[in-house]
Amino acid sequence: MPDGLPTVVTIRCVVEESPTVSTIFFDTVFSSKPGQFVMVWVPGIDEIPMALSYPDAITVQRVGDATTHLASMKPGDKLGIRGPFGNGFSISGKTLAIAGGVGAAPLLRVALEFPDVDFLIGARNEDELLFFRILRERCSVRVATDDGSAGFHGFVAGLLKEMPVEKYDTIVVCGPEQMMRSVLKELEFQNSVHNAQFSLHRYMKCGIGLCGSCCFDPDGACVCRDGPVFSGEYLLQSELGKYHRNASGIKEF
Amino acid sequence: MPDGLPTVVTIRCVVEESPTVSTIFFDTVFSSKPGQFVMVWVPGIDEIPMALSYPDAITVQRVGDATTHLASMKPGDKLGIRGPFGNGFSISGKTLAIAGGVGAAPLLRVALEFPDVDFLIGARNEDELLFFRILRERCSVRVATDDGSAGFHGFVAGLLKEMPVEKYDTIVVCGPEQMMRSVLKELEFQNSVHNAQFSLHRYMKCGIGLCGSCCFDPDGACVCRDGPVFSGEYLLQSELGKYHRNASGIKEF
Amino acid sequence: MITLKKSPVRIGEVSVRNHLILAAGVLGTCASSLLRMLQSGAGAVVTKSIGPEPRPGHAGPCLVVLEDGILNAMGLPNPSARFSDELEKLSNEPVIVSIFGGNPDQFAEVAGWFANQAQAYELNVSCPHASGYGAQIGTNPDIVKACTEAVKSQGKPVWVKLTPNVTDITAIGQAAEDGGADALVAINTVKAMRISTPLKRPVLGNKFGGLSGKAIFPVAVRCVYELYDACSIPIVGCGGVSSAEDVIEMMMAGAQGVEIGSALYSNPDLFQNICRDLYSEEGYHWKEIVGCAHA
Amino acid sequence: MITLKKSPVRIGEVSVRNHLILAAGVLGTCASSLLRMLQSGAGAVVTKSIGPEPRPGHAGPCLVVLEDGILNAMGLPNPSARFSDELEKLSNEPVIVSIFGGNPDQFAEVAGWFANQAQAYELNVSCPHASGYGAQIGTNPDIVKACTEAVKSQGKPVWVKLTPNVTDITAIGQAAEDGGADALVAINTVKAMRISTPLKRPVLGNKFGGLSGKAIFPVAVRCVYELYDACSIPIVGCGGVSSAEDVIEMMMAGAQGVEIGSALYSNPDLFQNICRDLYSEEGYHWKEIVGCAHA
Ligand SMILES: Cc1cc2nc3c(=O)[nH]c(=O)nc-3n(C[C@H](O)[C@H](O)[C@H](O)COP(=O)(O)OP(=O)(O)OC[C@H]3O[C@@H](n4cnc5c(N)ncnc54)[C@H](O)[C@@H]3O)c2cc1C
Ligand SMILES: Cc1cc2nc3c(=O)[nH]c(=O)nc-3n(C[C@H](O)[C@H](O)[C@H](O)COP(=O)(O)OP(=O)(O)OC[C@H]3O[C@@H](n4cnc5c(N)ncnc54)[C@H](O)[C@@H]3O)c2cc1C
Ligand SMILES: Cc1cc2nc3c(=O)[nH]c(=O)nc-3n(C[C@H](O)[C@H](O)[C@H](O)COP(=O)(O)O)c2cc1C
Ligand SMILES: Cc1cc2nc3c(=O)[nH]c(=O)nc-3n(C[C@H](O)[C@H](O)[C@H](O)COP(=O)(O)O)c2cc1C
Ligand code: FES
Ligand code: FES
Repeated sequence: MPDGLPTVVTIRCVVEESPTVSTIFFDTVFSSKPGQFVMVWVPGIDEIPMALSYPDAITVQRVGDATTHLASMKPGDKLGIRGPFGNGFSISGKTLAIAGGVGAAPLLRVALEFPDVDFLIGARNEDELLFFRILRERCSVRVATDDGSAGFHGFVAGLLKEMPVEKYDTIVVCGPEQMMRSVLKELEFQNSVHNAQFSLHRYMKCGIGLCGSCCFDPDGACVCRDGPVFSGEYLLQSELGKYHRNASGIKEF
Repeated sequence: MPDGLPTVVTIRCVVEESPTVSTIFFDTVFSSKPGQFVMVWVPGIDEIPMALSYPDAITVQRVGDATTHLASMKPGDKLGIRGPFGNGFSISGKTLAIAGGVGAAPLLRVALEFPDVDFLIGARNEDELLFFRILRERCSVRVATDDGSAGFHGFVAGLLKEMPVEKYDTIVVCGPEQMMRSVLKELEFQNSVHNAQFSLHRYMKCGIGLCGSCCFDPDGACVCRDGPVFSGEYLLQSELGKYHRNASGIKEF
Repeated sequence: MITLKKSPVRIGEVSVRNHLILAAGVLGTCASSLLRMLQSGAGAVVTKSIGPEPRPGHAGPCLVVLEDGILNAMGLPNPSARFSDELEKLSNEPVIVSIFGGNPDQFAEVAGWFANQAQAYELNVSCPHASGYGAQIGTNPDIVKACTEAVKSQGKPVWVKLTPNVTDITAIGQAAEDGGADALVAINTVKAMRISTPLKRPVLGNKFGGLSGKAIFPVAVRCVYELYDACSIPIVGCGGVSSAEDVIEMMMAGAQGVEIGSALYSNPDLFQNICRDLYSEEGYHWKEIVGCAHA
Repeated sequence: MITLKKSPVRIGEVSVRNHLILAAGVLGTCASSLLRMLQSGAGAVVTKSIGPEPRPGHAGPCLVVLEDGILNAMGLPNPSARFSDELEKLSNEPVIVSIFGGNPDQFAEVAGWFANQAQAYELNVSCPHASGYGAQIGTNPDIVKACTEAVKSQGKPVWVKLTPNVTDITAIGQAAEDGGADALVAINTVKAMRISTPLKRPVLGNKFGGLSGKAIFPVAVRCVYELYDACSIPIVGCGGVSSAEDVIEMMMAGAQGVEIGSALYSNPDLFQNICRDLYSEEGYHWKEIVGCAHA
């Protein structure tokens, strides 16, 4: 395509990762860093932000209209892709990846593309554990489930309590807002916030830092452009886990 | 300036070359080939095509509104310049330059910038001879005047009759339409048309090959873009010396 | 890329050789340059707009090249009736004569001069920088209808070229359709201005001019899309087309063909190049593409 | 390059810190992002347009970046009355609240919510892609006048932001002036569309959108120039401004200041950068520049 119109990709295959999550592979590889995201246009429905879980795939949790349509698409169907956008993770040295739910999507590539990674995955239950088999081949994986059906019984932040967090040069985190808040707290407690990077979710419309729908307090950073990855230190004084703004820009707590 | 708006130049000095012709020097050098031209915007009046007689100057004959205004401008005054446009001359080897009247303007640089050039200048009378002193320093110059007040008495094409034209690798010509037609005829007679290049004048508005006001028969070449320099061979079958189109596009014979 | 199968094309009652037409006013004053465009691949050509009197056009500068477009105010220079001499050389070629006038009678008069030479007329009721003509007429639906009727009565196909500089282009399109137009051409240039800051004055001799080229392509696509919904005669897309992709996009918006002007500046062989990219054996039939983005 | 002397500036009854203002709808939904723009050098900021009800905006895609511009149809997402919580954090800052409504009463109602927080109101009668609002109102001089009067009666400066998608922008400018406007802002986006050819459908969720950025700068300069001739209240130029040269050009056309939106995409530090280039000790007084291209 000339200029910045969405790149149209054809779906090659759809892999069910869990009862609510599928990975959708395209016929196009996007040169990108782990942690970068794309705006995925589901024709006739909407356009939504999604991490690239592989350079040629997204991993989608069904939560509403667009994600449900996405998950029901078939090989040969077409999507529009804008991006990759955002900054992505900066990874060096011994790395700990901490994923909650579909937050595993941007972190999978960290394990696949970097040499020295340990992985913590949290999920509601064993069925919802994402990428467990793939990760197990690549690195040491520890698991937490809310209902105890696999691994540690409890939240993933709980796992951290018993771990030597200070030995990691880089800690990358993605998951639900409250999970990230607890991890942030725990890392602060263990004096490891300075090594931590969190990938945030905020309501996004443009993806390029213009429309202001993803702006983040206190300093008005654009999660789409200045993020979605922010340092733990930056987040300590932020709105993370306290509130976010919805599509209208109204704060939700 | 961003994009293609006219470059604004300040006049450094104005040199009177003859009673009707002045050279106007700018504070800006335009990287260009001899034979290329610029569109000169005389603010509030009009924009007209002019050869670059030096990389930083034009040589203007007063014939109407814009040229008269131009000639009356003073150091410090400003002009807008679009271009350089057009193809310019391709010069190699022993070169003969044949100028009639203000047609000397694009040819002066041939003498100044190339090593092995002989020059013929034609003018109405001695006073109207252009660049004679400068040229004399650089190359062998022969002169023809309509009234015989200097050099050969007659048209510059007449001078050619007595010259060994075949010894030149390149022959470049610029002058009034009828003069160029006679030179073309004479060169054809002497079997030297294949070495000759003529710089043409046609009514020009855009200078870039879009508006069509300078189009040239039989093949619709744009004098502004495909020219203004054309080969003698190309011109043999052309409208040269027969007719041209005025500002409205009406043929004048 | 989506391609088209090459097949005979008729647009707005005119047989054209392919979907690409030279836009009015670009290399359109001489038979020789019009022929050159046909030889280099144009499917048809529209002439410079011809009016009731010869005009030398506005004082210069008449045109400046911008980063992403062209700004011009030629001022409708034209040889008037004498243009029929030029057209003598183009008999049997797909030539559409662009005409303008200040009222329906003038339109009819000018059209009459070319009765034996034009395959069709294109009414310029859309030039944004000639007082008394063009858009000054083309913003009034009643006058557009009357001018269309006046020319249409001469029995040849009439295309009406619209200005985007109106609140509602569909009202003008419908007026042309009501007047009997065989096709709508959208769009003429977008009214615009640039100023030379060092000279502290507008850069065009006429101050105001019309913007063409890439910058206006999204405006042209929008106008074609709106007209396709509102009118039922064929539409010819014009404005910023510079590639085969652009042609397909215009056609999906609803155009049966396109006119191309400014892009010839960057590439004088554009018609040829677009033809090469646009047509293929395996291509779609054009009817499958025209308007398909309205589904 | 022509530069300006830095001096206190008042535009349309609002004290601004310099001639550069953040345009409505760009990074304008949070106090924090507005503050960030002020800190990075904006002389004032206009908020996202606020309307009578919260709106989530159109389905996506809402925005695509083109080679020479931005095409958007956000659909006026806004938190409505709740926005006054955000503005709490911006007291004493030069904040202009952009508002929209479907009729004069709604304009007045929305304005009322921000009576203690707005330095001025900017009336969005110009957004080209929200049905019942924006340009659907702003193309009718009588409604524009009535909306202006309704807000003006609240005793604060009122700026009216105009759409270029009209036959005659000066008629709308004059209506705003008649309604008591303190300044005109020209222009909002130009109505446009792009189609995704592989998907055979318009690329925006809303199909139609507005073109902004470099592509529309010549259109914006033209509108400012026309308004300067036709109206006597101050004008704020908007549309494609991306450099100090552009600011000077807008001012020469007749603008007392400019608003900047799309260009922040290529350069988030643009305000700072333009300030550095635009102001100098030896610069002109802005009064010498504003409108000087009309001489
Ligand atoms: C940078 C980033 C990366 C993401 N990566 C992934 C991923 O890899 N996998 C995944 O499953 N999900 C990811 N998400 C979340 C995903 O974008 C939302 O789940 C999706 O937009 C929901 O759309 P919907 O129409 O299905 O649901 P809706 O019914 O529209 O909304 C459900 C909830 O999703 C959120 N949401 C809706 N639209 C948006 C939007 N435009 N921007 C942000 N949030 C929205 C809202 O909180 C909303 O309440 C990511 C979000 C961001 C910001
Ligand atoms: C490529 C080129 C290079 C030229 N170089 C020189 C030069 O170096 N020195 C010089 O003195 N003259 C040069 N001329 C001719 C010069 O452009 C005209 O003399 C000038 O345009 C006259 O303008 P005016 O307003 O003074 O006269 P007007 O009264 O407008 O016209 C006088 C005559 O000049 C010609 N003319 C007018 N406007 C134009 C135009 N836009 N384009 C072409 N011809 C026009 C017409 O034949 C007209 O009859 C050149 C022309 C061309 C095409
Ligand atoms: C130099 C120039 C001259 C033009 N002259 C005319 C004209 O005489 N009549 C007309 O209807 N349109 C005229 N136009 C407008 C074009 O035909 C076309 O509508 C416009 O340029 C948009 O198409 P483009 O972007 O492909 O150039 C002219 C445009 C240019 C650039
Ligand atoms: C993403 C985006 C959102 C916009 N939202 C609004 C808005 O809410 N209200 C408004 O009056 N204009 C809005 N506009 C228009 C801009 O304020 C501005 O008029 C236009 O973009 C032209 O300026 P620019 O080229 O500097 O961006 C928006 C523009 C963009 C790109
Ligand atoms: S999504 Fe528009 S600024 Fe981030
Ligand atoms: S001057 Fe316009 S085509 Fe040559």
